[in-house]
Amino acid sequence: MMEGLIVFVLIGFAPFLFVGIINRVKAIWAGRRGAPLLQSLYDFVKLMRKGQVVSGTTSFVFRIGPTVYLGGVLLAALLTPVPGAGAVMGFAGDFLLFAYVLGLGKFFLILSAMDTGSSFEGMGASREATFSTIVEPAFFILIGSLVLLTGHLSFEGIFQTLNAISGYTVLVSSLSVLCLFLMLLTEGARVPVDDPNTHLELTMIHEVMVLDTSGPDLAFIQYASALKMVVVATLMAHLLVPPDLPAWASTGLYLALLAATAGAVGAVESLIARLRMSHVPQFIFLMTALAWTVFASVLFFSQGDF
Amino acid sequence: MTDLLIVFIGTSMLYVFAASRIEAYIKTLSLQGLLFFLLVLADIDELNDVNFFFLLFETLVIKALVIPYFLLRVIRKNEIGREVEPYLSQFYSLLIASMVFIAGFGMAFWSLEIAAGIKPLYFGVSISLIVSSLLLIVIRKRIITHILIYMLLENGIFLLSLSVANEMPVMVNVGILLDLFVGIYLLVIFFNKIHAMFDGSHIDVLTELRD
Amino acid sequence: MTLVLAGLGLVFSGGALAALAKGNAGRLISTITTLASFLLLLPPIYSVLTGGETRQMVLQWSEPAGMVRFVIDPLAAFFMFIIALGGWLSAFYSMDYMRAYREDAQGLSAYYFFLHLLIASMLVLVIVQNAFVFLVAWELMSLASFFLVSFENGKEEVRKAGLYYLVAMQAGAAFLIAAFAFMSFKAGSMDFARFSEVFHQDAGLSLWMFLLFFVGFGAKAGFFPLHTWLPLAHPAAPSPVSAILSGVMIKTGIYGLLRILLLMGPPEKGLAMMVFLVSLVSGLFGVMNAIAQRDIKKLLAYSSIENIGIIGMGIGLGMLGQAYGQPGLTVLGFSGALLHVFNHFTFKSVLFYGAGVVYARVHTRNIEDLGGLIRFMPWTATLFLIASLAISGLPALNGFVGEFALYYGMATGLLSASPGVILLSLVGIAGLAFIGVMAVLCFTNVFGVSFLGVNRRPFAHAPGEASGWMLLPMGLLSVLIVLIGLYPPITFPFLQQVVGSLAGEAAPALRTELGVLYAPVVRAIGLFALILLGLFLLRSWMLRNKRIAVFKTWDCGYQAPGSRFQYTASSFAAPFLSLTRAVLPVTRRLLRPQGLFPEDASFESRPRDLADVVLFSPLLGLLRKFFGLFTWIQSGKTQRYILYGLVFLLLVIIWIVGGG
Amino acid sequence: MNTALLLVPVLSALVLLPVRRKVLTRVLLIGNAAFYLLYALVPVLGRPWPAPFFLLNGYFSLDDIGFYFLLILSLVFAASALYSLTYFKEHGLDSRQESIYGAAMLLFLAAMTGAILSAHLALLWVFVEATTLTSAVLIYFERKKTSLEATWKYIYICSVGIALAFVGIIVLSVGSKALGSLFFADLYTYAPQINPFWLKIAFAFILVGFGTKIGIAPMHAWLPDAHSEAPSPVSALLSGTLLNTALLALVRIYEIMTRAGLSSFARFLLLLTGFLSILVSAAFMLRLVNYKRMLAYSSIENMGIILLGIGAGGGGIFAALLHSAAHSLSKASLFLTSGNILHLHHSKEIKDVRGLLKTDPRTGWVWLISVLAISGFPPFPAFMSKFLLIKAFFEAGLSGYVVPLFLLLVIILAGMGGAAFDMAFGQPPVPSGPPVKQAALRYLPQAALLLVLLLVGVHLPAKVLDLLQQAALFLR
Repeated sequence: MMEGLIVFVLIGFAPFLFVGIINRVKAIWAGRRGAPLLQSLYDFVKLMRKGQVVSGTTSFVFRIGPTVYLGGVLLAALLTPVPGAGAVMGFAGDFLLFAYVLGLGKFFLILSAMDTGSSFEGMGASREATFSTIVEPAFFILIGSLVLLTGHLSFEGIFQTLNAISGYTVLVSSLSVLCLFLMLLTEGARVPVDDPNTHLELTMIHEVMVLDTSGPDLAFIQYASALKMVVVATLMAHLLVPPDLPAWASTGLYLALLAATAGAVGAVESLIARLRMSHVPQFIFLMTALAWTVFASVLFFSQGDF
Repeated sequence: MTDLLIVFIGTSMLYVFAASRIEAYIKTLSLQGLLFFLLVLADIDELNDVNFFFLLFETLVIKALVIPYFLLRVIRKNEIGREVEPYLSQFYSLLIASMVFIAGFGMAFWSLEIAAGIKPLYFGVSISLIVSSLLLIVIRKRIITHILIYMLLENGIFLLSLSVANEMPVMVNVGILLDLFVGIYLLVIFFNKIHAMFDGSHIDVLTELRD
Repeated sequence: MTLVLAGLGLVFSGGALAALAKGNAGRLISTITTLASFLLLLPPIYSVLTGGETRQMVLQWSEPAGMVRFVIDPLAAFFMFIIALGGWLSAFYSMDYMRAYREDAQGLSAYYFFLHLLIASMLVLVIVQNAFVFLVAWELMSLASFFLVSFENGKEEVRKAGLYYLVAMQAGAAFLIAAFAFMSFKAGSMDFARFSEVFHQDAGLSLWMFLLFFVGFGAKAGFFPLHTWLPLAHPAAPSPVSAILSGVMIKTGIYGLLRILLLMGPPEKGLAMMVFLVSLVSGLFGVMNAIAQRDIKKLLAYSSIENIGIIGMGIGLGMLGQAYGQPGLTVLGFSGALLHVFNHFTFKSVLFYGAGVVYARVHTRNIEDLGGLIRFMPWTATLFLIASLAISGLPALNGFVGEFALYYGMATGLLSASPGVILLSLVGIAGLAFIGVMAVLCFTNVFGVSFLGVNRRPFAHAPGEASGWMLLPMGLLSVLIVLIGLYPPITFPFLQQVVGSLAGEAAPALRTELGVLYAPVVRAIGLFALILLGLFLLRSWMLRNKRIAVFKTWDCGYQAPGSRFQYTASSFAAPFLSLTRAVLPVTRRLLRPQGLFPEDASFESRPRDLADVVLFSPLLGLLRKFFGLFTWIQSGKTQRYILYGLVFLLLVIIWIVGGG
Repeated sequence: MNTALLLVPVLSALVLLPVRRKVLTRVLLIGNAAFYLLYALVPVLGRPWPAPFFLLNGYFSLDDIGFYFLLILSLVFAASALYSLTYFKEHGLDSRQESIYGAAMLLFLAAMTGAILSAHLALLWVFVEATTLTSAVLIYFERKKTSLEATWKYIYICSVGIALAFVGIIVLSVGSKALGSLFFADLYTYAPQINPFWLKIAFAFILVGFGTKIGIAPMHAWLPDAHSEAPSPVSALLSGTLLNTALLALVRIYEIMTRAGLSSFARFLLLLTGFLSILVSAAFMLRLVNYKRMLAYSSIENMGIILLGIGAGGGGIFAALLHSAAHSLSKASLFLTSGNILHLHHSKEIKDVRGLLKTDPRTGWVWLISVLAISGFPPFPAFMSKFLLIKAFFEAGLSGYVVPLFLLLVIILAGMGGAAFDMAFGQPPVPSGPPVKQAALRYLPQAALLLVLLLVGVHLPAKVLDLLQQAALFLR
């Protein structure tokens, strides 16, 4: 019961806070005071209250797209275990469903972008689709190697046993964390992959896909993207939280890590410039490379005798 | 005596190589026929009478008289004079022919050694006849010449069969002769038509059909 | 068994009748007979699949066939179901689709005759247990499908495609004939039962035989690099035929492999790995090429290669399980493969039917010329969307169900002891994930470009919605897609026997195992449905009595946007293709704009098939060169002709004298 | 009765030549065909076929293999004779031409029958040569320049070849001097006593000689010309029966070799020539412009296949015999149909013929089905024979040959199929009106042949199977 409550609170607020922290860090870095932490929550509420302007060319796909997108992310969130609280649903092979519901959401996001018949949104959709073709395999390689390492087929099992195994796994965990961080930047459409507050459509990826979305739909999408980041960040945090802490401690540590991640994102955003579009694939490919490294080290570890 | 005849037959072949007038070939043909006749008369004894007389008839009448006369009429009708320049020049072909002829004698001696119950000289010469006529077929260009050479080939084979002296049943001989005769007849007919239809009776006019 | 015979007879005679009938009668007859035979076949199929005793019939036929056994075991029944259903649906779909060709009465007669012949021969070939009859059925199947592919034989390219198809099929069949001939020689009988004895006697034999069979059946199924006929044949054929080719016929290759496995027993480790890797490559290659295509049916053909690859991965996984003695792998692998066989049949048929509707209404297969069709044919679009989601393996639809089993199998493979399996499993997982996302890219592209946005070229006439004749098959299959997707366990009772027969001792646990495996998935999917429902309610509640203004698309301040401004399929795929250029040869023709006021500038790119570019075209070129060497033979010169014989004679004599 | 086989055609020809009446020609042609058909079919349809008989103190005999080829001969001849009637009408021949044609056909038939029946080696030779002479007249029948050229090449090359075969026979008699007889019966019984060296030489000569008639590479070069230039019904006979007859002659000699224990030597030569033939036809199949020549090359290929079967031995012989029937009937049907096509399009060029199915559906379908039949698709027997051939290869340990063989066969299918389908499918060159419908006799013979093939292919009747096995027993 308690766990469930925690999870729901998290899902409810963490995204807004996460984005808030990122923006605050950026602001401070830039010497500004910045918007209130929960600014994005206010935006969310405002957008939910608004009506809509829809393009005449669109069909029902455009209308259901954002909702399905959010739904996918929500289910993914429910599948993600929270340190100390666990997952609402966890089962052998849950990471498959996790990845695939995110994929489903992406599918509809892309379609609703194309539904407007705008060249910009088509461009964004194409980029989104292309980049995810690199992210997805890397994620599976990563989880696969963790499965190999821990011998468990569910997030929960993996994270329960992971840190318990030996100090050696610190290497694996840290590599994985780095890997997931790249995933976070890519999936969350942050610098250096994408710049959420650019003003030139031609350089956008995620933002340009939602040019025609407005009202609740836009709220859904923004919230979903934020939640997605939180979910990935949760996985990262889970790799670092030792399993044998008492629940409250691990949850607390987890929240701290979450904040830290947000801060890191903000820092990256303030320090690094956005990459040239043609260089983005290489950057994302780093993730694949890291994942393979993880696998190699794990394989070596599990087959230690040769 | 018989050996002399056979050598004559062989040399007549050389003459064909040397000569280039068609009529000369035909004369050679009938000469060979005559020689065969004498050969049969002089040498072949272990045949039964029917076959014997049949052979005499075949050599004298068909080979020496009828066919040569027939062919002579043809070339007279189509006024064909001489063989055109062959693929292989007279000189070299003669050279090769004589080699073949000598090789034939070699065959004869060899067959003497293996003693396969064949008449050595007949065998050797007939082989040389066959080979040299095949050679002629390949190098000569006139269609009529091909007919004549076909006859020479048949003569060679005839001599070969004599060398074995393994008697064929009469009806088989009749059949063979019939085939030969009809063959020549048809060849000539078609030759006439070719002569009428195509310009010139040169074998290379017949290269329409190819892939 | 009598039912089965009746069904077979009905299909065949139905074809003959339909061919003889005049006007619309033929189409009706075909629809009815195929449906009737499907219904006739259902009871035996059902009983066998759910554990009833296998039906058998023995027939004494003339030499060289000898004793012919017709056996309906679970494997046969499974494929029979697909064949019969697919056959009926295609016939039904043809009711309306083929009306467009009714001037060509003769062509239609041939069409129906061969359609039924195709169905009948496929049915025979899955139940027959006799090598010779199997080959006969196999060849008849190729022949019938050849005639169907070259239905529109007035067109040059269709004839070329048809010939290419026939020749490719014969080349494949050659391997089968060789293999079966050798087996029948070894076994001294044409009966499969004897074959399996021979297989079990020596393993080295079964290794080579399996390679032969793999090539033979692989050519039919369309494994890389033997797939080159698919992208030619499918676009050439009428859509119902493409559907049956892609949904059903290429599966006979899979059937053949499984049948051989069944006869051979546990395979060599190397073979298992080979099958797995070849399939993986096929999957990747197929979907990559699919992304590059503009012709919607060519695209679907390549995606068939991809799905055959996925199925093959399942088979390879099962074989790995057998080879390494890991029942878990075996069960999951074969279940995944079979599930995907059926699922691919469902959504690929829907997609081809949809493409058929588009072609029938807009008369083009080039998606660049389409767009905005969803407003003209909402039902077709929706069903097409469902199938696209399913084929991308996305959850809550049946595509995910099969792939989940595969993923899970490979994940368990990670836990195995041998490094080989571990490595393969991880490569497999990564590969399957890659295939999955590429499929997403591919099908968002094809659906988005052709059905969403606005039409890029003006349509000759406003395209209407598909008729009921066309919608019903699509709808029926879509229901299956959703049903299986939402509640996978309904398939298990039918899967149990088949997988059991393949997996051997691992069978009994199977059903419960799958049940345990999928129960939480079902729950999660249920939860997902609830979430979506909630969100939709929330959204509509929020939007209640709010103003929804309809305006033009955001044009970034540009005042005169035209429909040609939309992102094209090529540009959508471009960023991805630029990454995979190495394996996707493309011929580009660019006419640069010249001068201040360029007259005309154009750019066109045509994707080419790697296997064709690096393998088959060069081979054919070599062959032509080689045969070019023979042209001098037929020079027309009499003397030469004689010379050949003489030279040959001379050589032989020399050989003899030399003591040969 | 059996004597009649030879005498009837000869006599009717001799009657026909002086008495030049159209009616008589047709009556005699059909009559002979019917007589042969009856003679050959009655035993197959029930009564046991006549015991091997001898006539003219043993110069002629009819054994099982002979009977089998006689069966094929009578079937094809019947078809071709029937078709000839429409051929007469199509070309508006006068009574003289018709009677010449008829007489030549009948003599040709007699010559082939003689070759099949001969029990004596030299006699066999006589008849094989006779087939050349009689058929030459028919090949030239259309009196075109090209046909004249083809005829000349045919008659001259074959005569020279046959002459070589005779040399072979003499050499053989040298080897079997002690035996002093050229009756096959004696040759078989005393084969082991024949001097192997001479026997080999003899076989070489005879292979080249009769091989020229069979049309196997490298002695095949005349065949495409002759078969493509002859009138279609004659082409059917040449391809469907003459090749077989020469083949039977070779088979009879080959049997001597096997009995003399020289089979490995002979088999090598057969396999070699067989492969060469298939290779050559494959090489030209891809670049042909003339569909009758295409059919001719396919004949070369099929003869090659048959030789391979015989060379493989064992089950291969059965396969070879079956294939010879399959080839004869389907090839005859193809050549007859090519007559229809020629009549429709007045061109032998593949590129001029399109859309047969539209211009004349019956012709189109017959053409298509015959092509499928000869390309070895089930349910036609050629498929059976190919399968058995491959099996025989494995039995004989010739597995290495299987791959190249299949490669070549596929190439040939590509070439022939490509051409044939282009002709049958597609749009007619000239937009034609309603489909043409030619005289029934221009479809029926082919249909009948295909029907026979179909029956044999779907379910090999016990009687035919028995006959085939008996015939195959001839070569152990």
